[in-house]
Amino acid sequence: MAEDKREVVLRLSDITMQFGGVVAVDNLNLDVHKNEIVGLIGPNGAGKTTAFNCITGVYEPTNGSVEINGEVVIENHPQGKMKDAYKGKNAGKYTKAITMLPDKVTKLGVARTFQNIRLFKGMTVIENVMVAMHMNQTESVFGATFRSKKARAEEKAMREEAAELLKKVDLYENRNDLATSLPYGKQRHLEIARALATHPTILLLDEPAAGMNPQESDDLMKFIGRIRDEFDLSILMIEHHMQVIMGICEHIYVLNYGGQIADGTPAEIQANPAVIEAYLGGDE
Amino acid sequence: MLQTWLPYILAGIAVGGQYALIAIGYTMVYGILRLINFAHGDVFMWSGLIMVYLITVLPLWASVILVIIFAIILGTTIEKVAYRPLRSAPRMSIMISAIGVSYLLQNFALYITGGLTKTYPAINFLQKTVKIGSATTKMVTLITPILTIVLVVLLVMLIKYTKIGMAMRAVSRDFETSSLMGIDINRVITVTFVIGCALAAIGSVLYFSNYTGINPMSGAMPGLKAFVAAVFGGIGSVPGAVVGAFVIGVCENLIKGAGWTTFSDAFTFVLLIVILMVKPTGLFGEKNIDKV
Amino acid sequence: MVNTMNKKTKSVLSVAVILLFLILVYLGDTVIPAGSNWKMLITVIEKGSIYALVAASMNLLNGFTGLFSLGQAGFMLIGAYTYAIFTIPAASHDAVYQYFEGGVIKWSLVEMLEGSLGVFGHYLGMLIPMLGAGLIVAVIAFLIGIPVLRLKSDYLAIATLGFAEILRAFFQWNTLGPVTNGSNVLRKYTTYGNAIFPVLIAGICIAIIVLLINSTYGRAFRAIRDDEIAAEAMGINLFKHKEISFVISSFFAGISGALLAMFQTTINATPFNTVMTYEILLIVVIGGIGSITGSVIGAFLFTAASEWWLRGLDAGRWLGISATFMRPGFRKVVFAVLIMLIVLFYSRGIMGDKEFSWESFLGWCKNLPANLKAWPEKRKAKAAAKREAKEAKAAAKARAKEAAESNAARMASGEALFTPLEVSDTVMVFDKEGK
Amino acid sequence: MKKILVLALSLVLAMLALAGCGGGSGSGGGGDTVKIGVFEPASGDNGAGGKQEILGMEYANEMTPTVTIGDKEYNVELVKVDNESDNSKAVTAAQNLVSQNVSVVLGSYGSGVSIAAADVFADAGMPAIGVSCTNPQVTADCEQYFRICFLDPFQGTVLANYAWESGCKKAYCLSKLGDDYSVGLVNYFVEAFKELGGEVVEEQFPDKNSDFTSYVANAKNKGCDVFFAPVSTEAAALIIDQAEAQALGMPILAGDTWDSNVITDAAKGKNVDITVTTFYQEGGNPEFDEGIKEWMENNSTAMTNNGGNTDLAAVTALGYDAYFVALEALKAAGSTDPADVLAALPSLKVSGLVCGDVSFNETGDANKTEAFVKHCNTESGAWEFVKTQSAE
Repeated sequence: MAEDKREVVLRLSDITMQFGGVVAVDNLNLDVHKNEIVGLIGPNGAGKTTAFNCITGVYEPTNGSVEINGEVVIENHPQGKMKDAYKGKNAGKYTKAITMLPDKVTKLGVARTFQNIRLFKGMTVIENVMVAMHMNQTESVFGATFRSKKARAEEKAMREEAAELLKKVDLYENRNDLATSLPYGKQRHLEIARALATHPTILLLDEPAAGMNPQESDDLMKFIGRIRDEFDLSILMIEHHMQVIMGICEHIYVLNYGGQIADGTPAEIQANPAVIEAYLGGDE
Repeated sequence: MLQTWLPYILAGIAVGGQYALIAIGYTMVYGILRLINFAHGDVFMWSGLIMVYLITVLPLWASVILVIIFAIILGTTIEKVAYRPLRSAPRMSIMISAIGVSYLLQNFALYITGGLTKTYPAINFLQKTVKIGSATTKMVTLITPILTIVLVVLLVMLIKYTKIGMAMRAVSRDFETSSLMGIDINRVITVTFVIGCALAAIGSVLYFSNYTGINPMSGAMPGLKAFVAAVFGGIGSVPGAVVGAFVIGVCENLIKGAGWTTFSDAFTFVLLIVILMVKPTGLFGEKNIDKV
Repeated sequence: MVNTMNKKTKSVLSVAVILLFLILVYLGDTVIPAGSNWKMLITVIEKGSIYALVAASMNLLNGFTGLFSLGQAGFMLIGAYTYAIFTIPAASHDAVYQYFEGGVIKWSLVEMLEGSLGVFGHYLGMLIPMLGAGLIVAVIAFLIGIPVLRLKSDYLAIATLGFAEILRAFFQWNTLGPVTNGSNVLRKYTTYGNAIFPVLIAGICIAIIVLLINSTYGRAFRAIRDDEIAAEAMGINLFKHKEISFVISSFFAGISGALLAMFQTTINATPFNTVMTYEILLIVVIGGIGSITGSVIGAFLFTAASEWWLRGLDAGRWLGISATFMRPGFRKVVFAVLIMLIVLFYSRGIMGDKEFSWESFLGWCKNLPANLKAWPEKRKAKAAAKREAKEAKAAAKARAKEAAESNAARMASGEALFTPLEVSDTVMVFDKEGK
Repeated sequence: MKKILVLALSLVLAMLALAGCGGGSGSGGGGDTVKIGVFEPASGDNGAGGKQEILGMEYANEMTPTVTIGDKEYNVELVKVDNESDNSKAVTAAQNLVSQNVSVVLGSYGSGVSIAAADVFADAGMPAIGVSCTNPQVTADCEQYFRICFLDPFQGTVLANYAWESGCKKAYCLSKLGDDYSVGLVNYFVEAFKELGGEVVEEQFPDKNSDFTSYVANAKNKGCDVFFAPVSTEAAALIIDQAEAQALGMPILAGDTWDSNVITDAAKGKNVDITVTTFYQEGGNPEFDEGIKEWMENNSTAMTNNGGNTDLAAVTALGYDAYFVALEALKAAGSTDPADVLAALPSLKVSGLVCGDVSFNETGDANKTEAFVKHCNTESGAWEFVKTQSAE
C-alpha cells in the first residue's frame, strides 16, 4: 500500500467505545489526510455512527485518542468501574483523560451531519445556516440585543455569507421557507450547507445518501466532490450506498461488530474476502 | 438519646411509608410515560376527600373499598382524557396538561369543600394511642411501614413474575419496540395508573388518619415530596422510591426535632438538588444513553 | 394594499398605537373615579402588564430556549423583596420592622435621591432598586444555573421548582428578619402613582426580550430548543447559552417581581409559591409557547378573567344568570376547565408561535368577512375530511395490528433475527426526549 | 371540532367582556340601595373563620335590612368578595370592592390580608372597619382603617399574664411562617412572658404543613409547660389531634382564632386542655344568641358555613357588631359617600352591641380593655367561661 504523503488532519488511535458490556467500537485506527475523502462502511450496528460520536465529543470513548491537525484533543482510558469491565485492547496504552464538548470540536474545524436529519425545525432555511455562524460572531449578548453597530455589521455579514452559501447548494430560492418544508433531498443538502457554515476543515457526513434514488445519489456524489474542492475540505463519510462510496472515496475503512476488519482503496476493499463475508453473511 | 429522638423517628417512618405509597405511582408512571404526573398528589387528596363524604352514608370497610375504586377511576380517566391524546405531542405539553389537571382538581375541591378543611373520619383502630418505649403515638404509625412493605413486596412480585409485569418492564425499557412486539401499550399504561392510584388511595387512608385535616392543597406537598422520593431512589425503580420516601420522611422529622422547623420542607428540595447533582439517576436508577 | 406597506408606515403606526394606549392608560387612571366599575379595567391593565412581563420572561426560557423551568415565582420573590427593602421610608422602618427593632437598613433610596435631585431623584430612586432587583436575581440565577442547567427537561423543572421553594423558606427565616422582616409583610415602600408606570416598564422590558429573541443569540436559543445535539454540533456552547437565557429571563422576572411589589403595596413570601408559577406557565400556554405576543395577550386575558369577568361566578350572579351553584370557588372551577380545554384542544394557544405583525393583522381584518361567509362550507369540508381521516386511521390501525401480530409471530419463531420487522405507518412514535 | 371550540371560546370571552362592563353599570344605578363591602376570606387558610364572620353580618343584615340616611330609607346590600386568605389576591379583591361603589368596607378576618389591602382603601379614600384583624399594623399609618376588636399587644399580654398566673414557667410558642397574625401574636406574648420572668421556645411551621408530630414532640422534649399556638383553626385541629396522640400533657393556649366550633369539635372527647382569649362570651347577650341560632337552624347554607352546628364563634358576634357600626357610621355621615362616612367614623360611639360598646382612639382602634378567657370542656364539646382579664 502506497504511503499517503499528505498531512494527517484527523487520526483515531485505538478508539474503543464500550457501553456496559457491549463493545460498540473496538480498537478503531483511522487516518484522514488533507483533502482526502475517506469512507467508513459496515453493516448495520457496526459502530460507525458511534465512532462519529466519539470524534465529535458526543460520547467519551472508553479508550484511545483522537488527534485533529496533529494535536491530541480527546483521549481516554478505562477508569472506575470500567477498569474491570473493559474488554478491549491497549488498556494500558493511554493515561490521560482529555474530553471535549461537541461545540469545541466544531470550533476546531470538525463539522458533521446526522444520519437522521437534525435540522432546526422551527427555523427557516437561511436561519438554519446562520445559526451555524453564530459561534464565529464576537458581539456580546448585550450588544447584540441592543443592535450595536458591530452587531448590525456582523448580522449583515452573516446574512450575506449565508445567502452566498445557499446559492452554492441551490437552496437560495428556498431561503425563507421553513427548513422542514423542504423535500427530503434538499434537507440533506441544507444539512451539509449548515455544516459548511461553521467553516470546517474536516467534514463528517453520516449517510448523506440515505433514502436517495440512484440519480440523486449520483448528484450527491458530484456535490460532495465539488464542495471538497471548493471549501478545501477533508471528508470522512459513513455510507451504505456502495455506488457512492466506491465512486468518490480514496480510502475506505470497514467495520463489523465494532471491530475494524479491513481498510484500503475501493478496489482493495471490493476484493477483500472478509468484507464480502461481513456483508453477505458467512456460515453462522 | 434514643429516648429523645424516638418520637421523631417513629413519625418519620410513618410519614415515609405514606410518601412511599404515593411515590410508587409517580415512579411507575414516570418509568413508562416519562411524565411527572403532577396530578397524582391531587388524586391522593381527592381520595381523602371522598372518604369524608362516603363515611357519612356507608360503613368503614365499604368506604375504603369505594375510595380505592374511586381513585382508580379518577386516575385512569385523567390518563385517558388528559394524557393519552397528547402522547405524541412534545414532552412539555403533556407536563403542562398534568399541571392543568392538578389545578382543576384543586379548584374543584375548593369549590366542593368551600375552601374549608374537612376532618377525616376517625378510624378508631388506626387512631388508637399506643406506647412504644418513651414515645406515645397512634396505631397508624406502626401499621403504615408494615403495610407499605407488604404492598411493595407484592408489587415487586407482580412486576417480576406476571405477564403484565413483564410487559411493563418492556415498555419502560423501550416504548416503540414494545409496541412493535405486539404489547398493548394502552393496557400497560392503564394498569400502571390503576396500581399507582390504588396505592395512593391506601396511602390517603393512612396519611389522613394520622393528620386528620383535608383541604384542597393537602395533596400538593405530600405529592411533591413523594416525587422527590421517587427521584431520590432512582426514577422508575419501585424499591428505590420506597427507600427514598423513608429517607425523606425520617430526615424531615429529625430536622424538625433539631429545631430547624423553618426549613423542614425546604430540606426535601435541598436533598433533591443534591441527588440530582451528585447522582442524577438516583440510588437505584439506571443510566440510559441518548441516541444520536 | 396590505402587502406594500413599508417599514416606515409600520413603525409610525406602531408608535402611534403605543402612544395612544399609554395616553389612554394615563388618563384612565387619572380620570376614572374610584367607585367606577371601569376602575377594574385599570387594575387589570396594571396587573396584566406585570404578568405579561413575567410570562414573556418565562416564554424566553420555555418557549424559545426549550428549558422547562418552574422557578419564576422564586425569582419574582427575590425581586419584590429587593425592591421593597431599599425603598421603605426611614420614618416607617420602626413600624414595618416592628419585631426587629426597625431592621438593619434604615434608609430609603427614594428619599435619599429625592432629597438631592427632586422629582427626578424620586423616580431614579425607584428605578435603581428595581434594576438592582433584576441584577440580584440575575446573579442568584447564575449561581443556581451552574448546577441545574445541566439537567434534562423535567428534572430541570422539578429542580428549579425546588429552588423556588427553598428561597421562599429562606426569606421567611426569622434570623434574616432584620432584613426581610421574617414572616411579616413588608409595606410602606414607595409605589407608583399612575398605572402608566408598570405598563411602561413592562413594555420596555418586553421590547428588550423581543430584541434579544431576534438577535443572533435568540437564534442560538431557538436552535437549542429545536435540537440540542445539532445545536452543539454547530458550535453553540449549550451551557453558556442556556445560562445566558436563564439569567436574562430571571433578570426580567426580578423586575416584574419589583413591579408586583409596587402593585400589591405589601409583600410577603407566602404567595410566591408553586401555584403562582403554574399560573404564569398557564398564561404562557394560553398565549402560545414561543410567542411573546401570545404571552402578552394571555396575561391580560388571564388577569381580566380571574380578577374581573368571572368574579360574578363566585357571587351567584353572572351575565344575568343567578344560580345557587355559583358560590365561592365556582369561578376557579370554570377557569380551570377553560384552561384544560385550551391545553387539550387548542394546545398551540392563541398565537401558536406567531408574533403580531401589521401585515397579518390587516390581512386578517380584511379576510374576516370572507372567512366568516365561507365558514359553514369550510366546516362541512372539514367534517368530510375528518370522516375520511377517521376511516383511514381505522384502516391503518388494522394494518398496524396485523403487522404487530405477524412481528410477534416472527419474533417467536426467531425469523426476525434475519429480516427486519415491519414498521407500520401508524405505529405510535413516542419521543422520549421530547424532540 | 377545534374550530367550533375556538369559536365557542372566543364567544364566551366576548360575552365575559360584555358582562364585565355591563354588570357594573346595571347595578350601579340603584338609588335606594346602599352597598356595604364585605372583604373576607371564603377560602384558603382562614376560610372557615371568614365565613363565620360573614354569618354575623348576614344575620344582622336580615334583622335590619334598611337604614335611614338623612331622611331617606336605603336598602342595605352586602357586596361580598373573597380575598382567599392570600395577600396577593387581597389587593385585587379590595380593588374589586372599591370599583363596585360601596360606601364602607367590613373585614377582614386575618390581619395579613387587611394590611395588604389597606393601601387600596387608603388610595380610594374608602373607610374600612376591621372586624377581627388584631395585628396593630392594620390601622397604624392607615387613616382609612378602623377596627372594633382588641389588638395583639393587648391580647398577647393578657395571654402571657394568664399563663404566668397559672404557674407556667416555660412556654412553647408555635406560629406559621408568613402569617402576620400568628407571628405577631407570638411576638407580643413572648415579650410579655419574658418580662414576667418566663422562658420561651419559639418555632414556626411552613405553609401547607399538616404534620405536627414533631412540633408536639419538641414541646415535650424541651420541657415546656404550656403550648401556645395562636394559629389558624385548620392547623389547630391537627395540633389538637397530635396533642392527644402523643399525650402532650400541658395546657394549650391560643388567641381569638381558636374560639370556634372547629376547635371544640376537634377537642371533644380528647384528653386536651385548651384555653383561649376571645372577644365574646356566648350567653353574654341571650337575645342575640337565640336569634342567630334560630336563624341558622332555618338556613342550611348558614349552618354549613358555621361548620354544621349552631355553636357560636366570637367572630360571628363581631361580624354582627361590625354591621351595626357601619350602619351607625352611615347614619352619622348622612350620606352614602365614602368620604362622608370616613369623616364620621372617628367620633362615632356605638352602644348596644353584643361585644361591648365601640368608640375609636386616634389610630382608629376600638377602645377595648377586656378579653374573655374561655376553657374548652372536652366532655360536652363547648366553651366554658373562665374570667375576664385585662392587660394590667
